[in-house]
Amino acid sequence: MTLPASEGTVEVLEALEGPTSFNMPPINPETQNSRTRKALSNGLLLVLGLLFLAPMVWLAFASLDSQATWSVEWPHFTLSNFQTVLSGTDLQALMNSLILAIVSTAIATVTGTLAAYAMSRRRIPWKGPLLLFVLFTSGVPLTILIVPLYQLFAIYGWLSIIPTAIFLAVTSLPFEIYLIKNFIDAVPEDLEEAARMEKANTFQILTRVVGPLALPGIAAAAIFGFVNAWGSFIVPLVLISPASQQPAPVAIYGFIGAANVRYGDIAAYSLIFCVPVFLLYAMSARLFREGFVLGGAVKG
Amino acid sequence: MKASTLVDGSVIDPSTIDLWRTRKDKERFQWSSLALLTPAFALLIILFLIPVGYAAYLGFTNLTLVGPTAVKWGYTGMANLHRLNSDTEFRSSLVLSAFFVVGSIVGVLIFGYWLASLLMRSTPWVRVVVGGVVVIAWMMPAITAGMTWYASTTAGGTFATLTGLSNSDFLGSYPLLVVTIANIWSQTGFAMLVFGAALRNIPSEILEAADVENASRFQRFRLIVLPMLRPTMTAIVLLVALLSLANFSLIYVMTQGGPGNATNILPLYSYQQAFQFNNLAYGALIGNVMVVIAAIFGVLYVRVATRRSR
Amino acid sequence: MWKLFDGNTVVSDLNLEIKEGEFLVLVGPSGCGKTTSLRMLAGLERPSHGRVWMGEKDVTDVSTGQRDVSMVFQSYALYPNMSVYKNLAFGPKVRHESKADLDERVNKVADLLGIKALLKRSPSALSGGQRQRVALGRALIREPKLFLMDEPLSNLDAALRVQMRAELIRLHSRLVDTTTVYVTHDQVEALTMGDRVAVLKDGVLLQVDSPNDLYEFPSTAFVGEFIGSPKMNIVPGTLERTDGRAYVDCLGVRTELPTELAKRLESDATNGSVLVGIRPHDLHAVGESSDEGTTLSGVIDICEHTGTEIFATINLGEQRLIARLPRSPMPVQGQAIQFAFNKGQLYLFDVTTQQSLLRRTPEREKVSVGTGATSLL
Amino acid sequence: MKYKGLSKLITMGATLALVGVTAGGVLSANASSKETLTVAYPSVYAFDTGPLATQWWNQVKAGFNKEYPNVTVQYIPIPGSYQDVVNKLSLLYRSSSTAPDVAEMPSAQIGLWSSSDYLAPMNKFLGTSAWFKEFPKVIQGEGEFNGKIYAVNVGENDSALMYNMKMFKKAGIPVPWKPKTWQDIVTAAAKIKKALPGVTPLWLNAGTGSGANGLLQGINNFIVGSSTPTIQTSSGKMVVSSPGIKAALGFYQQVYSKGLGASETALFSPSAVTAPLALFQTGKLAIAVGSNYYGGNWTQFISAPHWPQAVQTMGVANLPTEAGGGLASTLAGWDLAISSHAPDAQMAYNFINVAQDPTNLIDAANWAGWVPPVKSDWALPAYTNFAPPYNADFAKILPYSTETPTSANYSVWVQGMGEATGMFVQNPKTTVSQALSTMVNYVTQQLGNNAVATLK
Repeated sequence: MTLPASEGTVEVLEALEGPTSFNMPPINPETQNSRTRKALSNGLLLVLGLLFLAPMVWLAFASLDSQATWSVEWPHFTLSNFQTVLSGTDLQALMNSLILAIVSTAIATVTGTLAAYAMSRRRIPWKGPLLLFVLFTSGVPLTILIVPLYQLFAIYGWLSIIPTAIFLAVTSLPFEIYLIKNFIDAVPEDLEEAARMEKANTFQILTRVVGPLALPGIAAAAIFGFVNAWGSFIVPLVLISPASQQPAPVAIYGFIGAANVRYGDIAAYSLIFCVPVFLLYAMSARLFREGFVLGGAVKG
Repeated sequence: MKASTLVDGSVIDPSTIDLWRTRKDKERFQWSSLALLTPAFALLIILFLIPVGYAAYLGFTNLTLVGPTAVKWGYTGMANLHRLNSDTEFRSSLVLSAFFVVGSIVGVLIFGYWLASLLMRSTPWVRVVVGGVVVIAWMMPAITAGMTWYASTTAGGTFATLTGLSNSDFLGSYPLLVVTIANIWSQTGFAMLVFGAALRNIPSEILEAADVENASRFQRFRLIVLPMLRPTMTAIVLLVALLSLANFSLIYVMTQGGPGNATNILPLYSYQQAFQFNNLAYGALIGNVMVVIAAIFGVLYVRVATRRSR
Repeated sequence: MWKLFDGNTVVSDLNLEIKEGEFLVLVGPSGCGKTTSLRMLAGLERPSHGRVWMGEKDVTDVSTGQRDVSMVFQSYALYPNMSVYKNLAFGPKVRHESKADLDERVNKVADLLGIKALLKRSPSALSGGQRQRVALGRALIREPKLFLMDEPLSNLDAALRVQMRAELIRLHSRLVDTTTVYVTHDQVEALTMGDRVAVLKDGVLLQVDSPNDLYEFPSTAFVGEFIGSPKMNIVPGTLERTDGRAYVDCLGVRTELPTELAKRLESDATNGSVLVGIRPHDLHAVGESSDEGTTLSGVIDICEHTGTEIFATINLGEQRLIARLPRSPMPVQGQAIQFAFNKGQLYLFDVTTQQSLLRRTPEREKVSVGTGATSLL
Repeated sequence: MKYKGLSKLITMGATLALVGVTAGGVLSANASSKETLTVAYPSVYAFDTGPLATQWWNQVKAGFNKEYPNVTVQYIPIPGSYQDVVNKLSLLYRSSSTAPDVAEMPSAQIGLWSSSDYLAPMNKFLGTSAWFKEFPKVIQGEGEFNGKIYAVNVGENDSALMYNMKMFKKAGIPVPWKPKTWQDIVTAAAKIKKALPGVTPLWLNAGTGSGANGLLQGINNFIVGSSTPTIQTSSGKMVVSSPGIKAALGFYQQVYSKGLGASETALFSPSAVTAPLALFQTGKLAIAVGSNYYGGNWTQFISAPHWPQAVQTMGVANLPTEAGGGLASTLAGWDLAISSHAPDAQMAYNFINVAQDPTNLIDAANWAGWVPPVKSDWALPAYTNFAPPYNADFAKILPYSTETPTSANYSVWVQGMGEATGMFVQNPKTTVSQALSTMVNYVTQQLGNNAVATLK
């Protein structure tokens, strides 16, 4: 079967360059009309923002409540929830999550960048079908893979944190390849040719020219990979044997005992759990805002 | 006369070309490409393709998680397919999935576009704060998002309190709607960012040109903005569809597919069959169906995409 | 040398010898394959047929990095993530050349191009001309044997372009051993800069000559039209040769060609239809020249003022001609005018092949064109 | 078949690989000629809290190593909730290389795992065991399949009515409360509703959210007390309809149509089963079909939540049977079993033997909220004084309890029954026949006609 032109696919996916430009420049010069429109936009936005914020209220309240329940109540103020979850095995679980997410992100981003570069720049037979295959794999539900994976992992004695991190890397790989490819596509080929004329090898081109220029895309892909690994629950639960290597999402289940549910701890832990992800975003936000640093590469 | 052929330029005697064994000169395949692709594809094949293939095979066996057929299992042909064909629970699960996926797509598109277009003409601090909140919602791990939404939508939860109906249990009364909204909530941030980038790429002159022609706001949106956003929308639709179709964690945390089977969309039904009812094979078959649906979605998507580029 | 893209010939049968140390300009309208030819020289693209030689060496299969070639891209292709200094030092660094004198080399090149003050800036903070210089510097620091430039001035404004043109010529004259191949679509640039100019059209090399010969002896009607501004008027005519004499009938006038010109007629230039080329500079209002018998009359349609001269489009029945007119009396639109052409300065081309029907003056050697050439590049 | 041979080969290779990979522990153990015993247990689910689980298992390990110093016990704690524990254990058993020598498992899974040949029979060891003889018949039979015993219990849960005596007095119901029939329960709840508005009269688990536990501490108690107490026939068919099931659904219909039950939110939450603990303490609940662990959880030791006034407030009443006067309760617990792949079954049994030590057993009962399976422990102060009077009360019920079915099909039955009972909560106007047909249709659909039975 000849799959229809991948060209279209690629073009459409170029729209995924989204995160490059979190900066939205002001449109028109200020006019009376645009000022009222701005006020209206601001108002509407704040309302929408509140709606998006509303579900998070429980997290904040319950985490500070010594008698937290599912319902939102003004908290009986305490910090003990945070103290509890930031000690012992729960802290260890957070560390495990970090290891899991960092290893997974590193593997997915590095291998994804290499593959994306080849997909973007090189002549590869069946490139279109290959790209489509990569895309479809991202739609496979992980739950059906549990048994085959467990067998595979058990056979080779991989039931521990690092092999699991590698598997999680694979789950985010398809999307990462796509995202990074679209960014590399946008780097002018001239730059690479100039480097090639200078005798630069592929590795040098990747690390010094294409890599730095596609960095916003690579960062966006890395964040995707990080969130994917950081939040996964079933995969580590099934694939990691030693309890001491279990990550934070599994630890959250520790707060739901047979007899009681520690809502306050859950909320506090969930809040802490969101911090690294948010920090990562905040750190790379500048990168996104700068967008492509291609200014100066071309034209006068 | 050679000279004249040359001057004529465009006309080249085909026989001469054949003599020189002309080929379309494509860039040649470089072996280093293989080195670049190998790490990613080796991982994909070993850890993804092989398990997926194995799972696909399992769909046609009688393997169970426990019990005698957990050990002595084998190929059972079309038996599971026959069962699937008459499984009303599966059918209702398909319908639930369709509602969940379509609802999520519509919601994400509307809110994503709305937010992105509002953000473009708002003051910086509002942009940072509201954009930040929406992005945090997007980045929140499913398990946390699920718990947050569970807490917010049960009786006594944030929404019940906000609406003054503190005893109403939105999640219990409209479970499918609530999990769909939760899913929209957790995916809008992505769409907002992508739409933002696309909107920024629409040259303002085009909009101004429309202004000059005195187009109404709606006309402007329908005739100018919408067609230009079509590729962006196609991309968002595909990704939201794929991510929603395979969404397990959020609903599992919120309702575990309940109450009853009210939110038992395909990934949950697959899990329920495989792990709660121990029917690994049947669960795998449902997973196969999902892969097929994802593939159909993908092909349709490529169709749309290529039609556009023509 | 052939280059095919999906079955469309971009460059065909390009046979060109470039001499060491010369400044060769490839010129032609856009899409004529000049950039592709340059990229094949650079090794960025592979010819589908034919070989590329550098000196005694066949470099067809030598990768671009190994060719000792530098190139200035039309877009400049400056690395936006690096400062000017780093852009200049990039090549030596990736080639692991000695670091000891790197600083010195960068400074020397920067000095040469007058960009020393910009070394710490990022490309995005530079003006077009400055970027152009950095791109030049980056190519220069390699001290290449072959220097390739792909329309480097096309992104600059008019004034800057003239200035940079002069600078490039000066630079080339200082780099004695370096061969430069320069691509442009601007014939003025080609004529002012090139030691030799090669004209391409639709992937075919039409003529390689010194700028002067190119102007004087265009080998085809196209070259005649393309070189020179405003372009040559081409009108249909008839050639009549009787015992050593030749007559041309065009624009309703029958003229006998001067002997000098008639002698140059190719042997296969037979009686019948021809294309007659008249440069605007050879058309003038009557009274301006002593030439006789070629007086024509027409109506001035449009006047283009270039400052020193006026070029007028003259309607002559169905024909429109461009002529150079004196500033006084100031021609005006709608004015009837009597004018004439220098019959000694006519160009004659074959109607079907478009080839020139005139031989060069004997003292000049004919530069071969087409497959007949012996030396390969 | 071809692939079987292949998989065997792979498994063999895998075992070799595993030996290599898990080098750390295994090799060093071999070097000093030490034996390793792997033991899997739920790290947060079975015990009241995670730390208590750790403490108890370390205590067992210490006791075991005192007797067998040359054996290294390697624990495999399994996190997550009931379903996660069962799934993970199933997966561990799937591969002989990862199957734990000893595992703690819910009693409902024993039949499934023994029928998969995952478990080793223990009969040859139990002959000499003093404690096993002390097990009530019903508990001895819990681990028995095809005449062989595959698992031994370490703690049981049973059910009874818990009620707030103070509220009963306010509502004018004599205390101690001794309901004779199901109707008595409805009557008492109705009185509470009238006298104490704002208080939930009766907690009766319903819906699918709380899974098998919700039935165990819900409708199953009524089915086993009915005229047709069978849930699974001797031939293994699931009973989808019977006079007993109809009667039990009728009881649900009464409770929820009269508004005597708890709210949908509370009942459908994943933590519904344990919700009464806090509701009783905060005075928002009058009666619950509850379990033996309530008392222990209110102690200061467990504090889930700590409720010192529980003893003065909460009473226990037996669940009556349908016919009246009798005593009905379901039974489910946690058991220890030996893997059929265990290289040294004797040593695995030795470990279980240490775990069955009275001190360990009573500590487990207290910390996990169980009734110890050994009759002689029931009167020991260490047990009764932990949560008086509840521990003693629930121990008395144990011999009369009925065990939960254990088969793969039971989980489907649970889902169907959960849906049926949930219907009354979602729509109080639901009729018994509507709920029953939901149940019948769902279970029949899932299992096929041959696997279900209707009793007349």
